[in-house]
Amino acid sequence: MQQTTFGSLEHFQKGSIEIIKGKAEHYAFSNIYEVASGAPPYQKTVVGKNLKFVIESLRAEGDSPWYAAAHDEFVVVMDGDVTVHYIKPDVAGSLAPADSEGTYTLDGAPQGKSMGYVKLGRGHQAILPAGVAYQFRAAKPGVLIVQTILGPNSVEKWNDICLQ
Amino acid sequence: MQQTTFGSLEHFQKGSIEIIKGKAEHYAFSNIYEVASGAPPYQKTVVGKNLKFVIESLRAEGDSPWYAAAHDEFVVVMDGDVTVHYIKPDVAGSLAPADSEGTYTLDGAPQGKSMGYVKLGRGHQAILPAGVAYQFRAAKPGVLIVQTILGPNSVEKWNDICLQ
Amino acid sequence: MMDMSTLPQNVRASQPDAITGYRTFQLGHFEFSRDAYFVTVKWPAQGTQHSHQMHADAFLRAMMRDIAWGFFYGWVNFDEVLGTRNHYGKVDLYAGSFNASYKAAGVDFLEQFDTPVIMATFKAIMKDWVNEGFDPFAAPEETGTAFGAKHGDNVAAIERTRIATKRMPGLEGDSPLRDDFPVNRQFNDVAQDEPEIHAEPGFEKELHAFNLFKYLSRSDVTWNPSVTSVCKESLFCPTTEEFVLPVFHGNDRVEWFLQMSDEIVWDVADKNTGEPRARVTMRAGDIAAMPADIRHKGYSQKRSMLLVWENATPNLPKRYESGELSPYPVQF
Amino acid sequence: MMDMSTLPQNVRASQPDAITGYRTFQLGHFEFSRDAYFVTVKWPAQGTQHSHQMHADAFLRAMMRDIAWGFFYGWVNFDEVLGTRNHYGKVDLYAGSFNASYKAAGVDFLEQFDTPVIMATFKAIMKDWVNEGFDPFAAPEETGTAFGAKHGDNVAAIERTRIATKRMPGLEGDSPLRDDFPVNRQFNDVAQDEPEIHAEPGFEKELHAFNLFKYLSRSDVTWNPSVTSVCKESLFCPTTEEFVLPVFHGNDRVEWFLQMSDEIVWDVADKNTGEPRARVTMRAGDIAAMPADIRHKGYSQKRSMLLVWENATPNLPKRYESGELSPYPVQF
Ligand SMILES: [Fe+3]
Ligand SMILES: [Fe+3]
Repeated sequence: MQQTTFGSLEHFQKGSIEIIKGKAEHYAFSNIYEVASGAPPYQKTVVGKNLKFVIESLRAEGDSPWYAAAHDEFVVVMDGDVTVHYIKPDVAGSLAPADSEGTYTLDGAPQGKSMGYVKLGRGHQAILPAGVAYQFRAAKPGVLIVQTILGPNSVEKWNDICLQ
Repeated sequence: MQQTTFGSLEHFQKGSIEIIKGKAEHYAFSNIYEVASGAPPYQKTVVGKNLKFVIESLRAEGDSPWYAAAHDEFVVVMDGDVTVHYIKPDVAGSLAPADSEGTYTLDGAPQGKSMGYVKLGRGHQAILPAGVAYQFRAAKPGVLIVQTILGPNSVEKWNDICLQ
Repeated sequence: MMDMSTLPQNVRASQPDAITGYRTFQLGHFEFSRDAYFVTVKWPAQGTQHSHQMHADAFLRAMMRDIAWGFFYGWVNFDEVLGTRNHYGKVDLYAGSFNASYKAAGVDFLEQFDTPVIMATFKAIMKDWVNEGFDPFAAPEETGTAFGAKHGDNVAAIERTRIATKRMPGLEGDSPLRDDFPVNRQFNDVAQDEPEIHAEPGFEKELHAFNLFKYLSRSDVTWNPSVTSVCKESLFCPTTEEFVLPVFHGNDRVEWFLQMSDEIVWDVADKNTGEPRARVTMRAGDIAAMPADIRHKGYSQKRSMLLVWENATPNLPKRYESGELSPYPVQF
Repeated sequence: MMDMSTLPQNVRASQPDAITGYRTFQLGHFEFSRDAYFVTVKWPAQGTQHSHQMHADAFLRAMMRDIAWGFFYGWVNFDEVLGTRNHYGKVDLYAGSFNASYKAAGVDFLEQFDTPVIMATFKAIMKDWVNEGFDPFAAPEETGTAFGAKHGDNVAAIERTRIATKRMPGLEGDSPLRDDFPVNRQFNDVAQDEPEIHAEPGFEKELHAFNLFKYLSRSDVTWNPSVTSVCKESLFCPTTEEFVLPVFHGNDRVEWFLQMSDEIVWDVADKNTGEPRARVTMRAGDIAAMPADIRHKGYSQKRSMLLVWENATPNLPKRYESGELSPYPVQF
């Protein structure tokens, strides 16, 4: 059997585009590991954008800020081990403006009740439920992708990351 | 197993051409059974022509004239039973002009030695050797194809036989 | 053998052929027939009948996806000639309509059907034409042949349905995980551990995590995305891919791919003409957009994990077609 | 596993890949590699590298014909991109050169090789890439799979040679009949009687006849013509056909087909651009020309007998190319 090949911060092999007609930029082709390897911890770098919806690549390293969104978000650990801690705020809907979209950064841990935590390894996916505060913690560098909506903390730097 | 389908004078199903670009005539598409069914006995109707080379379709019925050519020809029985009789002329090269091409019709059986005969059924092929006289005999109607060169007895009537 | 009386009302089919055992189907002005090796499609154009032939295995794999995906987003090209276009409630069936040469020669043909009608016909075709031992969802190494005269059927294989997920598999009331499925032979080395969930009392139903790679390693189909997370109209639809995508998908919106493991090469062509545009090689961690004006077909020499990311926002086809939205998702 | 030391001098190949077991071959600026399912061909164009992918079975079937036919007459298109053109002593290998889209985009590439060099490389590729159990000459029902990592080889199958006939098989000193071969499973109903030859004493070696249909029923290969009668440069090259012609043959002269049994459908396309021209359905007794300006690919759902008729007159390619000869054999 051929081995299954996953990427990692340490080891990834970016693919390529052979253009017959058109431009490489049309494909907005980047690599989440490469992006994470060149980013500061927990920079929410947009690597996929479909109108307002985004996929962000995050370098997990140490503790992230506390985040929250008014809608469900999802995280998949693509490299390393990451723990996600959750706090239910005392006042429901107090963390991100009602009907807002995207991830909000909180000023430290919010007032509320600890909901517990999940320990994620490579390939593990967790829900980041609407209205709940969450924090990523990683003892060693890793890579996350987050499914969310373009928000105040999303960073777009397509020119730096895409094949051209 | 699906049955193998051969054609016959009695039963043939001509195919077709779907033109996307160009003309049906470019394919000079006919059917050897259809041609033989509409032809007098032993008319050497040209159904394939590649520069000077031809394939002729013949309706075998009764005795043919005696033929000869200065080069090898070949016959394949495509329907029916056909006997081919051969005569080696006393004077070698006397039947068809030296270096001539195509089938010559002889004025009856030539002076010479009987070489014998072959009895052919459907799918059987016989050589019609250079310089030798031969005659087809068929008790019932059948179909032959002859591989030869365009000659004095070849009949071309593409307009009548081809899909258009 | 399927009894005529079991054919749905809207489906027009012949009696089984005496030699091959297969029925011939009529759908509008189209005719579909198959024999030992091939499927032949016929349609009228320029006052006469035109036809096109596909290998039976390729045709059945393509039609299976079209059914399973509910005609999906936009264009499902079975090959360079035949395909469907989804209008969500109605579906176009076409021959040559998105092929520059057929178009130029005027031998193309397109007919629109109500979705239930074309769906019923496609399902009846699959039921009649898929033989025992052939699984159109499986990789070539995992299935018997599609060829030969009619022998038996494989209803279980073709009636698998795509799993609908509301938020995330494994949440209460949501779609199930795949723990009962075996690990695929090509993912034997994929870790089967599960995340640790340490929920405080009362939050057991709110915290949730699962091993997505394990889940994918247990997929029993290829090239058949199913939803694993829903962020409003943003849908993660990962899938496991081996051999070749049986269709050339032309999307009516932008679609994204994130290659989660191994490698897929994509042939990209113009959506309307079929002319080649690019070849995109994606390896683990690569993410790229498939613009809204192309069609794409993937090749995965080893079974791989692909995250297909779709946008289910209503009315996107019109917004792209009108030019309101650029076919390219990002300008830089 | 083939030892490097056994590679012919002119053949450039890598060591076997650690994962798949297959070698990668270089021929001029072309690179050929294969994996479990696909063959990938790479070439330079516009200052960068372009590539194209084929299913391994289709590629091996096509290359097998190209070798067995000695590059045949004119163009042997493996598919719509890759192919060879015979210059009789030299051979062009090309990618996209006879594909309107590749040409227009300028990503086509053509390189000429001495025939022995390209032949040696093609044979070395087949020797390395054809696995045990796969016969590229056989119909799908008669062979195992071409797919998977390297396992064994099938040298016996790929080293069959085309039989050369001077006048007619079975004549003294000429090619043998096939009485030792078994009747193919699809021709079990073909009569096996032989003509009666009643030669007068002394003429035993001059009179000759045989059962051509019996001879064809015992062919162990598909889509591989061999000569059964020679009238000067007029060659009858009958063959038995099942499934699909693995190449899209573009002739450098007019070629004729006489369908001897059953049915073949031909897709006909422009020789230079690949654009579709016609579909020709030929049934038993039908005879038709393939003009000198097209390429053709046949489909035979049941094994059938096809008489391919070739014209070996020297210098025909130049005479057709110059316009001296019409691409259409008959004007009417
Ligand atoms: Fe797609
Ligand atoms: Fe040919």
